[in-house]
Order: sequence, then C-alpha cells, then structure tokens
Amino acid sequence: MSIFLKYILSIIIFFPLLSALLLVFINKKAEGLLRNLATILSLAEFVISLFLFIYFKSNTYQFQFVERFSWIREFGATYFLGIDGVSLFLILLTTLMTFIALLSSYKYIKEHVKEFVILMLVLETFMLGAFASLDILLFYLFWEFMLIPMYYIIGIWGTGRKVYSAVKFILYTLAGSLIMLFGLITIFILHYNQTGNFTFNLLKLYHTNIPLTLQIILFIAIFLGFAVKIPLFPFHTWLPDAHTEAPTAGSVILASVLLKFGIYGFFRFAIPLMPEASIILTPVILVLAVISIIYGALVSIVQKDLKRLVAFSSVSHMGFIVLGLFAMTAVSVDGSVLQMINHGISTGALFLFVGMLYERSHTRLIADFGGLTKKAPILAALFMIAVLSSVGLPGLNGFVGEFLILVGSFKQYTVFTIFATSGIIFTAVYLLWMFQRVMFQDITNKNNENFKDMTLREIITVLPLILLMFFIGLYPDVLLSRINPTVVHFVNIIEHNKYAYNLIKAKMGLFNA
Amino acid sequence: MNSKDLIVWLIPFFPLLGAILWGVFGKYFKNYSGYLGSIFIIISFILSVIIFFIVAYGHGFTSILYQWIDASYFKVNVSTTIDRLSVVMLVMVTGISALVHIYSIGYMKDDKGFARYFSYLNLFVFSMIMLIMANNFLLLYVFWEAVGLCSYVLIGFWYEKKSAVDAGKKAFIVNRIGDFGFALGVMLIFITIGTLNYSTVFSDIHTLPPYLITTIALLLLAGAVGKSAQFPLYVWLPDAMEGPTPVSALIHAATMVTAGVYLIARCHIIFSYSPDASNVVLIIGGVTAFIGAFSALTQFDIKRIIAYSTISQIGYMFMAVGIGSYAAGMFHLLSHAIFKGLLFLTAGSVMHGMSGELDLRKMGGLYSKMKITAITFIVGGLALSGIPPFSGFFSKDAILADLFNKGDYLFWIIGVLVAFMTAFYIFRLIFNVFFGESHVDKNLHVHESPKIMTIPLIILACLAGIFGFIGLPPFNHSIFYKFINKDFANSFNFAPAVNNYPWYLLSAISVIAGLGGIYIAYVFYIKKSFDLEKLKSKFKPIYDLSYNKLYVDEIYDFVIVNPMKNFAIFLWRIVDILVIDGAVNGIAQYVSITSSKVRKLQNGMLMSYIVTLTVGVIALLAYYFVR
Amino acid sequence: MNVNDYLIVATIIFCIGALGVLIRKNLITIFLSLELMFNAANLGFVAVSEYLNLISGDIFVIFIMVVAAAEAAILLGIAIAFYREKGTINIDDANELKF
Amino acid sequence: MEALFYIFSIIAIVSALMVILVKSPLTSALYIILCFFALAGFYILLNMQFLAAMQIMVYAGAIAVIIVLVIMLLNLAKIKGAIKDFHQIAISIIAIGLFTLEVILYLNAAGEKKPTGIYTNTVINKIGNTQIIGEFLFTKYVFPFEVASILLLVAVIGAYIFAKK
Repeated sequence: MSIFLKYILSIIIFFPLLSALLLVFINKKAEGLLRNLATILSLAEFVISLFLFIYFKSNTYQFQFVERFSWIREFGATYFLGIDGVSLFLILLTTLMTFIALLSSYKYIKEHVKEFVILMLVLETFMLGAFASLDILLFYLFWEFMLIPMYYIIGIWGTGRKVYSAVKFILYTLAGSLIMLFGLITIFILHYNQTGNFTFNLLKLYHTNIPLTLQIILFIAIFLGFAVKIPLFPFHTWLPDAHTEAPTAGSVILASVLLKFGIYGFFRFAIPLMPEASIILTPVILVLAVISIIYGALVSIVQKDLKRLVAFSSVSHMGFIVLGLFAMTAVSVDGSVLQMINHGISTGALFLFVGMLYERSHTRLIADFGGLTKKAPILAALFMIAVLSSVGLPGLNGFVGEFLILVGSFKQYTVFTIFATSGIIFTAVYLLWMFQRVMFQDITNKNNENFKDMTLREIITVLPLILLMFFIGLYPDVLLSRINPTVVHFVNIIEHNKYAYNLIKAKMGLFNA
Repeated sequence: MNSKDLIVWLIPFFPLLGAILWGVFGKYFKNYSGYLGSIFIIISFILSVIIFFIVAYGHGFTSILYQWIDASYFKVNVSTTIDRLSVVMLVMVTGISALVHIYSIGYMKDDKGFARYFSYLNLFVFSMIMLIMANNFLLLYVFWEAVGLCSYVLIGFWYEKKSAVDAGKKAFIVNRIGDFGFALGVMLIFITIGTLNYSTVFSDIHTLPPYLITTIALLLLAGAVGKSAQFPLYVWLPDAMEGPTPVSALIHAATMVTAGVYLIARCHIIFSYSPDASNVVLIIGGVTAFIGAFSALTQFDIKRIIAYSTISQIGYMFMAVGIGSYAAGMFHLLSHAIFKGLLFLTAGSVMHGMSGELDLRKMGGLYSKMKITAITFIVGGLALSGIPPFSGFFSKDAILADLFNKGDYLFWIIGVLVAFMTAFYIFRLIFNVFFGESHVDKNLHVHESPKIMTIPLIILACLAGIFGFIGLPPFNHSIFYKFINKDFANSFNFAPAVNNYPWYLLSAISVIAGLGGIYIAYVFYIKKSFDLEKLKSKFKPIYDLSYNKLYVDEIYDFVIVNPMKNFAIFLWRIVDILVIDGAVNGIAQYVSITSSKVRKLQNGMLMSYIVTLTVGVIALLAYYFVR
Repeated sequence: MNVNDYLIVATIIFCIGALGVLIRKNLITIFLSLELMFNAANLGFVAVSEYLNLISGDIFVIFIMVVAAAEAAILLGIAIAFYREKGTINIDDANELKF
Repeated sequence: MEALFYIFSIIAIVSALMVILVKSPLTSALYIILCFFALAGFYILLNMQFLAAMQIMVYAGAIAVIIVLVIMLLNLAKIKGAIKDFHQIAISIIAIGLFTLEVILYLNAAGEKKPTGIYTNTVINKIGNTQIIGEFLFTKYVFPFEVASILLLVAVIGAYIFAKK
C-alpha cells in the first residue's frame, strides 16, 4: 500500500495510457468489447483516483504525493509531480468526466470505435499529467500533447465543418501556447542568470526575480496562452466552433476539463511567477472577464444551435471564474476553484443532454425541438436540473461558487462585480428560454413524435453528475475544506507581493503625484 | 439537538420528503401523493402550531443544522431563527398550504401530472418554510430563489401551453432582476459587516455610514419588489395566472408574493436606520396599490382581476412597512393571505364548475348553481373591500389609520381611493359572475365542486370572518399588536404620530369608500342604470389605459427587451462573426495568400536553388567582413 | 611560392567549378564541375597540411577521394535513371520538386 | 620548382576553364583528366607523392573513366548543352566574382599562423610519406576508414538500385 501511495500519481497518470496500449491489441471489429473495456478501465481509473481524495491531507498547502526523478539533467528538467487542493479536484473531475464521456459515446460513435476509445484514454493521460506536473517543461509537454487527441476527436468524429473547427481549435491554442513557451523559457533563463542553475522546477522558479517591465511583457505572453484556453473575450471564437462540431464526448471533455487548464495555468504559473505584473494588469483582465460574462450571455440569447448556445454560456461562466481568480481574495479564489469544478459538472451535463437530443433527432437546431417533455419526462426532469445548476440556482452547485466569487470580489472591484452580477439575469434568460423552446410547448416537429426517453445507460451516465450537483450545492465543505489551505497560501503570496509592490511604487514616487 | 430543534427541523422535513418522494417515485404513488402530501403538510402545520405556542409562552431561539459554506472568512450555517415574526408566518404558510393541498386533490384530479404537481407544491412549501426560518441572509437568498423556481415550474405546469411557459419564464426572469439587487445587497452586507447572520447584522448595522445603510436597504428592497410584484416589477404576476388556480392561491396570493413584505419586516432595523429607503418603500407601495387597483377595474379574466387586486393589496402592506407600522403590515399580510387565498380558491371552484372558463362576460347567474362557492366568494369579496366585521376591514384600517395619524395624507388619500376601487372591481366581478342574467354556454353543465374542494373554502371563509378580531381596533391595543410588536420594538427613527384621530372616524371614511364602490358596482352591473358602452367611449383613453394595464408590458418590450435582443444579435453577427472571427480568419487568409506567393520561390529548378545557395554563402562571408 | 600561392590557385579552381555548376545545364558537366571543386579543396588541404607540418590534411584528402568516388557512383546511377525517365540529362527538366 | 608551380597552375586553371566552357561532355571529361594530372603535379611539389599517385589512380583512372563510360553508355557525346540563359550566367558570374574576391580578401586578412606539427619535410622524407599516411590511416583514423568503406559499399548498392530498371 505504501508503495502504491508513493507512486500513486504516476500510476494515475499512466494507467489510461497502459489501458490504451492494451486496447491496441484488440481486434478492431470487436466494437462492443472495446467500448466496454475502455469504459471499465476508465471507471477503474476513477476509482484509483479516489485514493488521492481519501489520503489527501486537508490541513496543509504543501504539495502532496510528490514524486521526483531526474529527467534531462543538462537542462535541470525533472519528472516532478505533486498535487495540492486545487489540482486534486481537477484530477478527480478529469477521471470522472472521461469515464462519463466514454459511457456517453456508446451510441454516438459508430465508426472507428477502436481509435476513438484509445484516443480518449491517451487524452486522459495527458490531461492528468498536465494537472499533476510541477516541472514547467513537463507541464508544457503534456499541455501540447493534449491538443493532438482532441484535434483528431473533433476532426474525425465531428459533424458539419469539423475539419475547419479542428484546425481552428489547434491553431488558436497552438498560437497561444507558443507565445506562452517563449515566456516560460525566458523565466527559465532569467533564473539561470540569477542562480547559475538550470532548473524547470516550478517551486524554485517561483523565487525568480523578474524586473517589472519584463514581468509585464512575460505576463502578457503567458496570459495569451492561457486566455485562449479559457477562453476569454476576445479569444473565444474557436470555442463555439469546436464545441458545435465536436462529438458529444469531445464537447464534454473540452468543456469540463480542457477549458480549466487556462484558469489552472493562471493559478499555478502566471500569477505566482509574475505577481507584480498580475497585480498591475488585474484591471485589464477583469474588464475582459466582465465583458466575457455579459457578452457570452447576450450572444447566447440569440443562438439557434443548442451546442453553440451552451458553448457561449461557457464563455460567460468562465468569465466568472476569471473574475474570482483575479480579484485575489481568499473567498473569491475559493469560489473560482469551486466554480471550475461546478462548471465542469454542469456544462458537461448540458452537453450530454444536447448529445442525447442529437442522437435522437439528428439536429441541434432549437427550432426543430419543442414539447419533448411529454415524450421524455425523465430526460426533461434531469435536463432541467442541469439547466438550473448552470443558471446558478441556490441549492445546486453553481450557486455556491458563483456567490463566493461575487462576494469575494465585491469589496475591491465593486463596479466589476455589479456588472458581473447582472450576468445572473441573462443566464436565466437564455437557458430558460432555450429549455422552454426545446422541452415545453407542443410538439411542432413530426420527427419528434417517436422521441424516446432516456435509456438506463444514459441515466447512469448523467446520474453521477446530477447527484454531484446536489451534493456540492448542499455540502460544499467537502471540497472547500481541501481547497481552502491552498487558496489561502496563494492569496498570502499575492498579498505579500502587493505590499512589496506598493512599497516600490511609493519609493518611485508614482503615488506622490 | 434537543426536542425544540427537532420539531423545528421536522417542519421543513416533511414537505421536502414529500417533494422527493413524489418527484422520484411519483409513478408508483399516483393519487396517494395528493393525500399523503396533504397529510405531510398538516403534520408540518401541527408542528408549527406547537412551535408557535413554545415561542408565544417562551422565547425565540436559533437552531443550527450544519455548517454549509466555510471558505476562509466567509462562513455560513444552515440554521434557523425562530421568533414571533417567523412563527406567525410559519403557521400561516403551513395552514394555507394544508388547505390548498386538500383543495388541490379535488382540483387536480384526473390531471396527468398529479404526482408531479404535488411534488412541486411540497417543494414550494419546504422552500417557503425555510425562507421564513432562515437565520442568515444567504440562506434567505437561497430559498428566495427556490420559491421563485417553484413558482416557475408551477406557473408553467401545463407545459404544452406556450402562454403558460412564457408566463413562468417571465416570472422567473423578472424575479431574477429583483434578485440581482438582492444579491448585491447581501454581498454589501457581508463586506461591510463581515457576517450574514441576522443577529450580528442587525446589532451592528448602526455602525455603518447612513449612505451605506440606505444602499443596502434599497438593494434588499429591489429583491422585495421583484418577489412581491411591486411597481415597476409587477408585470409578471398577472401572467402568472396561467398556472393551476390553487397555485395562484398559495404562491401568488398568500405566501410567496408576500415574502417581500416579510423581508422588509425582517430587516426592519436596517430600514428604520434609513428613512430615505423607508420613504421609497412607501412611495412604491402607494404607486403599486393605485396601479394594481386601476388595472383591475376593466379586466375580464376573473383570475387576472384577483391578481391585480393582490398587487394592489401588497402595495398597502408596503405602505405600512414604509411608515414603520410593521405590525399593521404583517396583520394585513396575514388577513390578506386568508381572504385572497379564499378568493383564488373560489375562483378556481368557479373554473372547475365552468370547465375552465375564465371570462366573466361568459358567466352570470351562477349563484343558484354553486351556492357554497358563491357565498364564500362573497365573504372573500367583502373582506377584500374592507367591510366589517370581515378581516380585511381591521387590517386595512389599521394601515390607513397609521397613514393618516403619521401625517402621510397623500398616501392616506390614495389608500382610501384604492379601497373604493377595490370594492368596485371585486363586486363588479361578483355581480357579473354570480348574479344577473346568465351568459353561460348552453351546452356547459355547470356544477358545484366536490366536498374536498368546498370544505377548505368554508374553513377559509370562516377564518376570513373571525380572523380580524385579533386585531380589534384600536390596533395598538389589540392582541396581535401586542404579540408581534415585541419583535419590532427596536424599529425607531420613524416620525411619531402627529395626529391622534379616533380610529372609528377614519374607519368610517374607508367603510363608506368601500360601500360606495359596492354600490356603484351594483348600479352599473345589476341595475344597469348607465349605458356602459357610452361611458366607456366617453372615457376611452382612461379605459384603454386601464384595460391594457398602463401599457407597461409594451413599454418594457420596446425599451428593454427588444433593444437587448437586437444588441445581442449585433454582438453575435457583427462583433463575433464579422470582427473577431473576421480578424482571425483574416490573419489566416493573409498567411495563406502570402505563402501562396512565397511558395513560387520553390520552383523546382535546380539552378535557381543553387544560385540562391551561392548568394547565401556570399552574404554570410560578406557579413563576416562587415562584422 | 608559399602556401598562399597554392591557396590562390585552389580558390581559382574552386570558383571555376562553382561557376560551372551555376551556368551549365548538363548533368554530366555539372558533375564534372563539382569534381573540380572537390579537387580545389583537396589542394588546399594538402598545401596547408604541408605548411603546418601536419598529416591530418592529407588523410582528409584520402577520405574526400572516397566520398567523391561514392558520389560519382551514385550520381552516375542517378544520371542513368534520369536519362531513362526523361530522355535527356538537362537538369531544367528535373523540376518536379516544387510546391 | 617555381617554374613547375606556374606551369602546373596554368595547366590546371586553363583546363578547368575548358571543362566548363566546352559544349561536349566528352571533351569536358577529357579536360578534367588533364586538370587532375596538373593537381597531381602540385602534390608532388608538396612532397606528397602518395597522394599524387592516388590522385592519378582514383580520379584520373577510376572516376573519370566511369564518367566517360556513362557518357558513352548514354550516347551523350552528341548532346550539346548550349549555354543560353544569359540572365543566369550574368548573375552567376557576378556572384562567383564576388565570392572569389571575398575568399582572396579573406586569405589576405587571415593572420600568419606558425607551423605546429612535427612532420616537416625532412621527417616525412626520412620515414616515407606512404608509411606515415598508412600509419595514421590504420591507427588514429581507423574508425573513419571503416566508415568510409561502408560508405563505398552503400554507394555501390545505391548506384545499382538507381541504375536498375
């Protein structure tokens, strides 16, 4: 057991890859076997990752389950893993969502099943690796690798303009991450110049002294990489396309996990590496975040395509998370982290439901639906819960995170928060209107006369998410108590730097004028 | 957890249990969900009464269930506060709910969504109970939204009807606009005081600068205005009548819509520190009372008339709490809950007998066919009109007397005017529906409702008859005032009474106004001494204004909804697709054009490659020299 | 007659070879020009090696000869294949390696 | 000695020029053999008789003969590669002229370097240049030597593959 716990992160990261390897040896034609095996393996992976949760010590901000081996000695690159309260839940979310995504694609994916399940498992490895890496080179490697399976998932199993979307997705994110690479390497070299050691160890790089002007440049560079991923207005246009054309499983993973990397990157890399610059640029980012919130919500209102609507709603929700993170109070950051999980659950569920509708009617246009409640009461009820969770109804998960973000940001950034809060009105408008047009009223489309309710497999697919919505909504302490020490530490660092920054400014006489 | 706590937590537990049971396993319960649901609520009612006596003969207390959120310095418990204010509300809510549940068994019989209906209804009762019992602002906000959700699903209960779903959505969204303010208020409280617990907030609020207190009060008021359908956010309530009638009775008359008044009463300390905010409450109440009554004058849909009447009556309550007469406001809240619940339920009974007909032009002379309904309806109408000895008389007069005695003559005049209009429109309704010649479709078999529906009506009618006596004038010396005002003892800062006219003088005026309204309705609709059409054309602008509800919906559409929609389309079509995507695709196109030009350099001719190579070598060497 | 003279001669031959590569279109002639360049380099190696009293330069010449021989074999093989394909050995016809 | 150097220089440069100027590949091949001989003469002047022998055997003997053989095989003697593209020739001549200038400038600019090795002409003559090269080749440079042999093998196979139908 102790050895298991010692190397648990590596086991969790590479278990899916090994599973994928195993699947390589299975006959292409045995689709049922492939699907079942992949699903069971991903479930096993989730169960293994639960050990992290069980053995996680909730009273410290230190990294846990640390593993460290030399990798490329010449550059000081190490295989350095470790998690804290934030990455813990993101890892759990990843393993859960991969399982659910695989489970959801039994009917949706009809061709190239083998390739699909293998790609999904490989993708899982990369995502987990990126969440657990504490070495920036290792992180960057996983981060870039992640794009490849996603590119194929959108490009092969997508619909409509799938290739356009896949290419747009990869070019957008690649452009961002290359600029980011530039920033990371500059920090690496700066650290070398200051200490004479080559190291990619994040914890050591935290102590790099970066001159303020350079910090701002680097921050902007790294910001671009993460902002595209989040995606923050105006870097968001790849998201609706990618979401719309991707298969259900792809959309689910994209929304639940991939988007979180942007926020996670800010939390783990950009802000701690360049605290002063992030403090200076906070107003700019908050403006973008608030624009994202309102813009995403307004544009959602007029969407005609279900998936596109949910995608724009993601833009809006992610804006909240950015707002909370950059308000940089313990409460708002707590809320942000919690909301990352919540958004993964709620939006993932929404995409699952949209996928179910699409499987039945082969259309995603809202106008083609209507009156489905009569035919599919279970679907309607569960879909409704997912919608309400996304609306941020109290008692469900979305509310807690959203409220923490807003209440945490309110004091310092009152105006931004007021604008952001108005987003809750628009959210209700577009989601409820969508739900009404899809599920209520009379059936207008003859194709929907034989609309089937959810099958047992589908219910099992969404049930964990629905239960989690209630659980987090009613008892968020399970998450918050583990997240909080990390977040408090994070905020303390920022506060410390803020203090130092103000001293410098005072010395330079910027405030004297 | 001692027995007191246990009782407190059992009150919301039963409705919640019901909601989950019928919601998840509704298929298996079928009609039992109605009976069992009613029994659950009755249990809650009994428990509430027990708690009522515990508090009445003892003290209020708080009870913590568990810690809900613990994010660094933001800590919130799930906990209750039980005091005089909340027990009174509890008894009222569970009592009316129990009656409505029983009534619904008959009303919703044969409906496909029977179990679903009771699930929603139980969920609503749970939420409402928690809203009342909450002991911090966040929990209040949570259930504030939760009752909004229940209202949403219940208004849109018959989801095939577009109008019903639209109305539900409208209700939810308009409420959200109010809640937007409410949420900001809650946040402001937290960042200024550092906690959301009632007791701390109320004891520390005086340390804040006045402008902050006023801001907080106004933001909270925004929530109250949305939930209680006050001007300018009242537009959702008339549409909300698309829901089943018992729902209208419970949610949109008796309980949920009065939550705004409850909120202000609950936060009376905040409001009493901010005279400006209280004045705003008063003005909103006055304006709403008038608009509601004015719009009710010309409607033909019986439920809509009662809905407008609700708006206008809540306006009264707002006026009361706006001048600091919290006890009077609460008294009117309770008596209004009874008689308005009664009116809605009887209207439902009429609908039931008329197979869903709502237009009063197609009714008439129903008295003989449904006697119980008619008599209970008239009792409700008399209570609404403020005719003694029915409850409305006592509660309305308590408010009017306070208005006059505190010197707010303008609002007193409005109050009397509204009382007059109220009596007119409700008796216009009564005369048109139950008396006069029949316009009922000949094929329609009009019948009295079953006993399970009429018994709650009778109970409510009796209550409407006797309830008022607990507030026997002079109000300041009545049982109710003495009981509830202990909670409002620290509401000060309000102007003391400038006049001390005896209550009977003022009452006489308002009773005369009420009787006048009834008489005019009688003249118009029974004796038909005037040509109504002529009158209508003579006052056409005013009539149209009233009939079209002051065109508020249209104005909102024109000023807010449509511009917003167009703006959204503009953002999507222009900003998103044209500008941003255009820029992105433009860059991509620029790159591909450039590269299609550049790739011509690679022409496959060996010679040109070699020449290029040589030039490169020369350039490198040249660089060596230049360096 | 020091090392510089040898190097100047080597330079001249090298440049003649390079010029030949640039201006001729005949594959065989180009190949011959390349050989000229090789030989010019060889001459340089030997001259410098002699001047510096070293042997390495001479050894290099031997390896260059080996490479030249190998290259000759390959290139002539290519020439035959190319001729068979196109019926000519004008390198302007070898223009398929583009966009 | 000096006279020999100039004679070899003139032969080498003129024959090199002829290689690139004559139209017939066959004539070119013959001129290049002449050039190889002149270079062999240089090697003798530089006291490297072994290399001179190698030059004549490998270049003039083997490579040039293969070329001539190919020319015969393909019957290319008649094909006259006419120089037509004057534009290209102008650029090439300018480029090469510049290049020549630069190299010569470089040669002048390069500083004097003192001899560092021990193999002066006297030493070489004492041991014999063939033996010295042999010793170097099979001791210090034995690995490159083996690689070179593999290279030749690969080239042979490659040539076969290319020329095969």
